[in-house]
Amino acid sequence: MNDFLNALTPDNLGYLMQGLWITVAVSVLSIVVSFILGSVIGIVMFEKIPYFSSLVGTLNNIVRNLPLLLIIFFTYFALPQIGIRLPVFWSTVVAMSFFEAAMLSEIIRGGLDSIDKGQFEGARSTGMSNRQTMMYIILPQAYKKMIPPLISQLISLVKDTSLASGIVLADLTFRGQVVYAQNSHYIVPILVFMTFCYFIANYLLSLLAKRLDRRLA
Amino acid sequence: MEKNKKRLFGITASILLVLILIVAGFWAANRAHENRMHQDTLARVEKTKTINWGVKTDTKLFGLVNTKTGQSEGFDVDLAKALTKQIGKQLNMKLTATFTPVNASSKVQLLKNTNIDGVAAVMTITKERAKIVDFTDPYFPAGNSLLVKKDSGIQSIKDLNDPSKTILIALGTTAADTVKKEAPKAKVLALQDYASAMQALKAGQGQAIVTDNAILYGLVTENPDYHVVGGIMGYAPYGIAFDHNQPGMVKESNEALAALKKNGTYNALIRKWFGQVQGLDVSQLEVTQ
Amino acid sequence: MSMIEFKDVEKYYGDFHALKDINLKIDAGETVVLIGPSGSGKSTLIRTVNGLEEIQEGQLIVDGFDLHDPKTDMNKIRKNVGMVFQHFNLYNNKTVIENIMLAPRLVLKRDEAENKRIAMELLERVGLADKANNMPSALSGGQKQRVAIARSLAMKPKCLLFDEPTSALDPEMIGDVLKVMREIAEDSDMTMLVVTHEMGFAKAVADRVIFMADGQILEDSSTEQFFKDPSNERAKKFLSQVANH
Amino acid sequence: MTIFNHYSSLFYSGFGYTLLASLIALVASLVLGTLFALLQLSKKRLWSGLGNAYVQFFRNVPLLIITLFFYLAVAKVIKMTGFVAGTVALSLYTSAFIAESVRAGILSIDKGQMEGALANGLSYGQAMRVIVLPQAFKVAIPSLGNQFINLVKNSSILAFVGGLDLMYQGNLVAASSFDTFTSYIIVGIFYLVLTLPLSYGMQYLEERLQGNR
Repeated sequence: MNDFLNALTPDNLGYLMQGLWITVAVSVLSIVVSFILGSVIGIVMFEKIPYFSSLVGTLNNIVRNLPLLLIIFFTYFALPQIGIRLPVFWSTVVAMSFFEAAMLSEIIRGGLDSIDKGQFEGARSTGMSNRQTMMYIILPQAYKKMIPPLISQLISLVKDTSLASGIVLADLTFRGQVVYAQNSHYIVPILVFMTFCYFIANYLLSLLAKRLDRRLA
Repeated sequence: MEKNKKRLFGITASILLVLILIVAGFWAANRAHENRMHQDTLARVEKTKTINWGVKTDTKLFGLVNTKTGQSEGFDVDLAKALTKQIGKQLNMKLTATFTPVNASSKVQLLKNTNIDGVAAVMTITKERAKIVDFTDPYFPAGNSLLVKKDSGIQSIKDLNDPSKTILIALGTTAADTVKKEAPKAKVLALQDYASAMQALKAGQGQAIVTDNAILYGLVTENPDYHVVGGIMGYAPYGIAFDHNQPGMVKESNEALAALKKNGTYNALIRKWFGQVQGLDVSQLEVTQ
Repeated sequence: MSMIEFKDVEKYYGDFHALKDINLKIDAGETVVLIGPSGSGKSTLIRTVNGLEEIQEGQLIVDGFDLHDPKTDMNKIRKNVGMVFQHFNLYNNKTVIENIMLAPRLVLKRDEAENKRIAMELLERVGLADKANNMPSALSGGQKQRVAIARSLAMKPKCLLFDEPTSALDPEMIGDVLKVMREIAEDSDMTMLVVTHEMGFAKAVADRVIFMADGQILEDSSTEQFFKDPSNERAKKFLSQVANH
Repeated sequence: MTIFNHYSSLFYSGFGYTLLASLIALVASLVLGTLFALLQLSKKRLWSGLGNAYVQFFRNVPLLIITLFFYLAVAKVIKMTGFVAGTVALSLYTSAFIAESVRAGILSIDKGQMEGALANGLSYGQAMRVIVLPQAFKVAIPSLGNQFINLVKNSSILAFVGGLDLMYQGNLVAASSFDTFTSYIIVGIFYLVLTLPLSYGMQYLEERLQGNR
């Protein structure tokens, strides 16, 4: 108990909370970028354009099947070798957006696939173009269905941000490691505290997902 | 009709994408080649009027983050600040020191990638490393020692030269070479950082940590059941590192370091950071004129 | 000796009062038909008998065991009380003969050769010996229900419960199933409790008819009495409606 | 390619450890996941609460934190290497996701299957084991497959605790060769050797199962 009090001084606590803020910022930025990118890829895969869709699908599959940790390290350590030099924060956002876009595109394609084909036929029969059908009929329905899986993807993002501590992103996990470098007695208190922070953040998100799920069902 | 159009679009887009990928590949390979070519650190420093130093965040006495300020503090950090000021004086301009946190495995990568200008992060000068980076003159007289449990009976690294023994080191340090030379039969386990290595030692995953004496003294301050043995294996002092082939930067830094040693700043910093460490004779570290 | 006895039984689903003050006694060997409008609690009542639904108050004694007593081992009772469902509930992952042989093998530890012999006998009895190695998904509804009956019989139960066994079937399938049920009622001394809308079957086979509505038993009389002149008004109305169809 | 030739033994040994950790965690998380799925579905409040708490906990906490916890805290009490700590953490973490898949599978099986088996005289355990679970696993195959792919990818967490896996060796090679670009691409190819066949196999299975329906 004493270790807890010693480890969680106001200074340490403030330092850790700033880390949580960075974790949240990276997560939110990444989900926005990956959502846009993932939508484009998802629609391309859904449209079944000859050759192009399967090519994009294959590239997408390659990214999806790599560990995120590898992509993070690659972006930060390897890309500068070809002159793409990003600060650690943006490097993390880029790596996570890239990876999550590949994950999200599958969700988006699945959401589009789940829309009844009758919706297309109905819209096309009233004279709407393919693009209009997509924009006004299909996508709104599909996005509504996708909100819960999107939130669970956001939860993954919040958790996965911790991997960027490996490239010294000053997120919650990294800052926790810094604090217990002061004294090894702080290891357990700090790990417990970090667990608590992540759990609360993600649990709230998962409750939100459940609620939206119920409301949309 | 529409089907044919879609098909045509698909083929065109696919060819385009493949072309883009190929071009990007060649461009990347080309850029990688170009990027290996020389970039003058001193010129960059003069242009930006800052020196961006890579420092540790988790190493007591050398670079440990103060959670109040969020900045690393320690001998390395203070010395880097003093050097920046001194180099500025030499160049007749006001230089600012900025700091980027690095860990053992990222410091050289970041230097090579020019994310940072110099590394002041408990980095030992070795021949191997000197092929890849440029070192200044030594700024701290370090060498590898052993950290073992007080009741373990281990006195020197020779006691560990046995396949049943495991020696713990931190990733990207020189300890690997020392162990290879002094105890080739022992198993080696490399950990991400010193805190993990200490934990591994406590958990009995290995019998000893081999790393720089200065760091081991930092570990001893909070772990009184452990002590440092085995003397100093090889004089392996720390140096400030710059990217390869930077004679200008190295020359300025060496001049600055000599000046700091001469005007007493260096000794003041030594006393500030190592005066309190038990079992360490500070006068050994101080420079005498 | 009574096989099934309800004493002041009450059952709730949350706030909904599903069974109200049920008192009912069924003797061993009796065939009892339970009728009533949908939502009257017939299915709930029959499902309480082998513990698929718990009761909240009162006593329910089946084969000498008190089901409301938490110490009672439900598995022991279910060994002796079989059930046939509206939707058959055949094991989708097992062949027809495996459906029949599984419980005797696992629960009764019946000898494998004996088990197979009995299973084939039962399949012949329900007229499906040629389907022994099919998967349930390859059978028609009526065939599935006959397999389900054979599956229940394989355990040699003392008592067999039927929960609307023909209401999910196409009309032309119903006859085969009812025929099998009638044969069981006639040539064994098994206790049968049947929830059904088949008045013809009730008239021909039942010893007693019980009429339920709104979770209550409103009439409990001999078959002859019930169909000639039920004492309860709602039962009368129900009978006339069913007869009109 | 010279990098690969020069360090090939490191890559191969890393690949071996990644494979080993994945296989151990696969078996352990499948067993644990099924167990906790059953707990979640228990009628007893205490058991289902326990099951839910376990699943919610591990789903909402980063794998890295769990790994560090085992490596830095639990290892103080029970001695274990980074490889063991990482594999244990990986198993527990994955088991929460598998529990969700299995639970969804069980719930998708018609209630009548359980009732039929109970009325037929089988005990709850027998009915679950012989009738419900085999059907539930079949339904859960696509989502289980995804969890296994995630498991292989997540095994890279071992690199943080000296777990000797592919990622760990990749970092070592990148740090000593300074051709980070090539080193990480080689590591990526090794991971794809494991995950891509799994991924395409799952797609194939999923399409076939959908075709059957």
